[in-house]
Amino acid sequence: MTEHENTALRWIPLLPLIAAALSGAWLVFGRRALPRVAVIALACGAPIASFAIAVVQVFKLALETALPPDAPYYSDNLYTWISAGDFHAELAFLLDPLSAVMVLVVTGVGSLIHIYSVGYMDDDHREDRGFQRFFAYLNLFTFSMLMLILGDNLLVMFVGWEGVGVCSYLLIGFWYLDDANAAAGQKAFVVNRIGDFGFLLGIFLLFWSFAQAGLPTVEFREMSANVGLLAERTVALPGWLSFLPGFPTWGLLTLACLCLFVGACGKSAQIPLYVWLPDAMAGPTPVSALIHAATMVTAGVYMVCRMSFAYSLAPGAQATVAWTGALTAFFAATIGLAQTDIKKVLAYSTVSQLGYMFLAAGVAAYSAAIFHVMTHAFFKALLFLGAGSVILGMHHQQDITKMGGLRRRMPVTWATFLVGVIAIAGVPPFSGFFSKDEILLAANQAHAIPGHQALWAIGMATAFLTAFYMFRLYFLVWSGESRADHHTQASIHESGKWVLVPLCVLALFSVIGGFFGLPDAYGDLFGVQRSNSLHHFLQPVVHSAEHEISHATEFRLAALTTCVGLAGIALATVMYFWRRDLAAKLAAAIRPLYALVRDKYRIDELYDAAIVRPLRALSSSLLSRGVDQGLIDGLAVNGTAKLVRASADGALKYLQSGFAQSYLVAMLLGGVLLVAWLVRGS
Amino acid sequence: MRTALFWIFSVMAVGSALGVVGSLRSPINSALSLVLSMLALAGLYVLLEAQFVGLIQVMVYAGAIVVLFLFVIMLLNLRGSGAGSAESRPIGKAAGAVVAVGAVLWLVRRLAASRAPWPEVDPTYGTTRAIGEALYTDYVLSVQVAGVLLLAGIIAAVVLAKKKID
Amino acid sequence: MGDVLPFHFQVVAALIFAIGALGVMLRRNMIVMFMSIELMLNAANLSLVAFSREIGNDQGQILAFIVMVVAAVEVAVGLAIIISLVRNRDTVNIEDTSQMKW
Amino acid sequence: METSTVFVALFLFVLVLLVFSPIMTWVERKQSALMQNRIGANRAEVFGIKALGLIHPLADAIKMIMKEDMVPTGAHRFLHLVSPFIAVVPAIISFAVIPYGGTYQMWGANVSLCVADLDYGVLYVFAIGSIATYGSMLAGWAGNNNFGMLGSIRVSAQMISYEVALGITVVGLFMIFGTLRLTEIGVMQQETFRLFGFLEHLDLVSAGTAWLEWIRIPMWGIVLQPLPFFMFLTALMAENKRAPFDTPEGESEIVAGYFIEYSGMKFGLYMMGEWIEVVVISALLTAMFLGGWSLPWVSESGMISALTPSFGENMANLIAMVLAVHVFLIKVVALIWFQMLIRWSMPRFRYDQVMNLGWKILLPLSLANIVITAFGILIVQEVTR
Repeated sequence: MTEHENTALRWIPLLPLIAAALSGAWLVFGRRALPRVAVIALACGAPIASFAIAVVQVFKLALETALPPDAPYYSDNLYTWISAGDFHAELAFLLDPLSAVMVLVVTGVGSLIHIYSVGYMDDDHREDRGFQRFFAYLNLFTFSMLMLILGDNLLVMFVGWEGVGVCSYLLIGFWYLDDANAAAGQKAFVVNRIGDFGFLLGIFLLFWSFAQAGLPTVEFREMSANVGLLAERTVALPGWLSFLPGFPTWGLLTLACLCLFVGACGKSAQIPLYVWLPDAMAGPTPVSALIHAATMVTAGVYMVCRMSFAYSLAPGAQATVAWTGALTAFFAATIGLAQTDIKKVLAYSTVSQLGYMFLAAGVAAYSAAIFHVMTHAFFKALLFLGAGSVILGMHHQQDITKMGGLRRRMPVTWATFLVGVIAIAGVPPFSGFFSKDEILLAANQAHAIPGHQALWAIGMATAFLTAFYMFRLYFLVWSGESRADHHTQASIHESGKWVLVPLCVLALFSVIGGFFGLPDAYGDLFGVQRSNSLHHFLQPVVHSAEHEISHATEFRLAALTTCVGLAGIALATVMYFWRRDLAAKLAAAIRPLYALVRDKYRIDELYDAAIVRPLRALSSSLLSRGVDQGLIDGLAVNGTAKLVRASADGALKYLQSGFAQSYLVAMLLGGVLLVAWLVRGS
Repeated sequence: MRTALFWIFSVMAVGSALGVVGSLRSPINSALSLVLSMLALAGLYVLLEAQFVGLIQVMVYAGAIVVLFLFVIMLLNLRGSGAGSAESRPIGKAAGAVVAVGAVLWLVRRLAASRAPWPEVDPTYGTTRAIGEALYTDYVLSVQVAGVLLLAGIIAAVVLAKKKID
Repeated sequence: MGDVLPFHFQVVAALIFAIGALGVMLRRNMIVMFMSIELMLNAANLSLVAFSREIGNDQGQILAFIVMVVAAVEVAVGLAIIISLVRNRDTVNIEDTSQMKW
Repeated sequence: METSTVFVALFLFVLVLLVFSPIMTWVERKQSALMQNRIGANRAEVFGIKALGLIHPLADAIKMIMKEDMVPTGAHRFLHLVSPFIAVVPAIISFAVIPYGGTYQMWGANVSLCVADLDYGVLYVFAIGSIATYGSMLAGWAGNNNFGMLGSIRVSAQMISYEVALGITVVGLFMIFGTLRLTEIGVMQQETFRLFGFLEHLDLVSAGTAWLEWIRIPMWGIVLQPLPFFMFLTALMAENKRAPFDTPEGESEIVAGYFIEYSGMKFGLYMMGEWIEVVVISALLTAMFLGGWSLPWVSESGMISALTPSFGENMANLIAMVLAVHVFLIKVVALIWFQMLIRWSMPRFRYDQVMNLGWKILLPLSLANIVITAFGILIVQEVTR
């Protein structure tokens, strides 16, 4: 046990917390803002230091021979958080291969985005101490995210889970003076809460069932080792659910996993809870990059992988995850086709890519999912940061129809953005190609999932759409003539070093990131040692499904994927580079459909009409006026008062005469009766 | 001798108790009747071989408490209790009083059903030494609490009786 | 003690207690009521001391002693209250103080 | 208590009362005259015999008895009548517990020079003294006079206040002697202790060294508790309401205070009560602090056994008894003189000064004395163990 102890782990989340607490406390109690240098040092220093610690610890984890190779992990137990009977929840951190990858991504990409933010928030003077507040929130987010990842049980994870939700809310509504921003923050928070409710139910269900089996625990490693106890357990469904497949009984784990997946849907913006993510673009662009592209939204994927031991025993839940992911990927990609806001396009792209990840997790290709989380973190962060750089250069103009021809004005941003676009389009050998290819391969081979060929086909279609709309975005922004007004045109400029350095680093990783998970087929082809190292690294934890498949088939599928991607690029080139009028003509030709897509299928309106308005009506009529005012205020509160008053008016006030002697007589009589009762037998 | 003393003291105690309640002319008379009653009771205590309690009875009640009553009566210069003013709801009061007193007497009858004779007690019974030792060993907590109570009473009296708290 | 029995002491105590109770209930002068309360306390004390002698144990005397302390404190505080009441209301009639019900 | 004892005691009792209190008026006059450089009472004569003015008490008594007894309009007749007696009687019966001497065996009789040797002797004096308050209080009220009323209020407040200090000042003494019985206190005060005995207990001087035995101090209360002696005296004088504590009379402010409406022998009773109380105070202080009836360094039992061979047991006891009574009376007279000295030296305190002295000086000091005494007893017990 001792070789697993590692007290360095606690500092990974603690350092950002300390930084956040310091600047936050200064914000609350200090008379003026901290000096700019101090804010930068504190805010960037903490995640960089965490990253350094994480790198050292992950290398130790990977190379330490004292650890058992089949289950390497480090743990750091701070203290016992809850102790009730047999149940103990420790505030403990766990560094195993799964969390190691996530920690590196979060701290690494996070550090870069912190650095980028210094440049991005530089010209923000909307609020006196906004700079410091922003970084306090950002550090708090980093802390919460690290808690989520490193937590060694569901409860600690849940703390992080809620923490990132709060930080997301705070940062989306960072410019809260604008009502739309605040509303977007609230929307994100409320939709997340719906998911969190499911997540919480899942935790309860798991804990309850483990306690039933005689093992009250929420710790991942214990649950993983003993999940077999629950494999055969079922729950009976109530009669009105008879339309569900598998009625009348479901596997307990299926139910639990579905509950957990509801949480993942909320956090990772899957159908039907994806609606908050596009709105979340109201926050500052670094926030979109860090929270709503690279890290927080992948928490759902991480959680599903973390609970893979349960999902693997719940085929129904797996199929649900896979289908939800695939449908979300396709659905979001179609919306992305018609968006004109640069960040909205990227947002739908994010939703789509998250769908890919869930598709991977659903078909038990957990390492592929994590792989895609990683590469996606690189190129999507890159794209968002590039978009941020453009937005800075365009003076907060986000409409791509007002852009164009920026290539020469912002060369570095252009180059890195292009890398990102190619990577997400799945062109080999950029990182996105490898991860997407692995997911599609896994979907193709997932014979356990009903309709796995359909899943694969949807994935392929999405790959085509992705390539198309990303290059649409690219051409609209960077090529052709500038469509901006003259005033803006005159002052378009390249961003400063704070912005460009992170872009370059991320671009580099977007190119080479794929080689961490180079499939064995390519490894054998090029004679690379230790190919697919990420998969092998993760395998002890996530137990991905292994496919027996020939290298030839693998190459064939890869070629097909590449072709689909290239086709998308070609179509985009035709429509938005060579024959610019084609796009408009097409849009005019299918106007109703185009309008529907442009309006995001009016899903928000649907939700508004189907859920929000009925709920509001119910609240204002029944709950507010009926229950709160009528029942609670009227009956319980005022009713009690009225009852007291009425009884006092009717009878009691005559007792309360104010004549002490009447009281005394009553007192004496009472005493006499009492004594008489006491001596009654004697 | 003791029987005679018992009757003398009893009649005196009860009679002057009646005087306390019944002297309508002036509260001073009530107070003086109270003194007599207290002294008679002290005599009864001594008859019960509780000399110390008897002495304390004289010191505390006759010497301090009733003096305090008299002091207040004189300070407030109260003469007569206004016996002429109409009694409010006399029937209810009287009924309650009669019932209560009757109940008390009935209870006594119940309680005093056993007519036990006096037991022999050792010569130290009721002496200052015996009471003192009991008070400062077994009942020291009660003594402490009583002391705290007295302190609280002093403070309360000072605060209440002060004309203006400044 | 000849033909005087514990019972007789209890009867005396009960009589004094009853007289005190009557005083509290019937008299309207607060000071007299207060004195009646003292009578009741004393009756209780007599009862305690008599019982104490009847069982040959001086605990009853201790209790009586404590009752005296309580009575002393009660008188000090109660008379202070009456003094401030007279200062404010200029009355010692209990029925003039029915404002307390509010 | 044997009958012979009662007679002896009553004889002494009457002697003290009837002789002392008339003489007190003369003493007071003469001493004040002396202190104020006057001659004092010297006019009354019987058949030409003036006897230094000693006839004056007789003249005073006759005058008072002959005077008209007035009861003012609106007075409470009964209380007006009773009050002077309530004031005097407690003072007189206080003597019951004061021992004028020890117990002597003479001619087969056991003569105790204490009328009532009570277990709670001193408490009895306090209890009786607290009754005396009524005499003064009711007097002022019964006379239906506003000055009298003011005097009553003052007297009740003052007496209650000083009763508290009175009881607590002597607690230290009771702690040392371990009894409230005045005869026991008297016997204990005949003992002596070695002033430097502690040197032996601390091993500074070898045990049995002769000179340690020579230097002995009688265990009188005043030696053991010097400060409480004066505090007790102060409290007693305040209880007695004589100058400088005579604010309840306060001629210059409230005319004559509580006894303003009294004349004749009723007025005389108040005067008598005061004087008797002066004697009571002196006797009580003597019994508690000044060694009672014993001579210092002289053990009564030792003296009796020394005299028995020459005079026989009965005579030896008789001699010891007579000596004891005389010793006691001499001490009492000395204390009376001391009180007179104070009475005629000091101006009257203001009312607030009286209260301050009682509550803010005497009470805290006496409480502190209890603590100090307790520690002293513990130390002595520890050292002599």
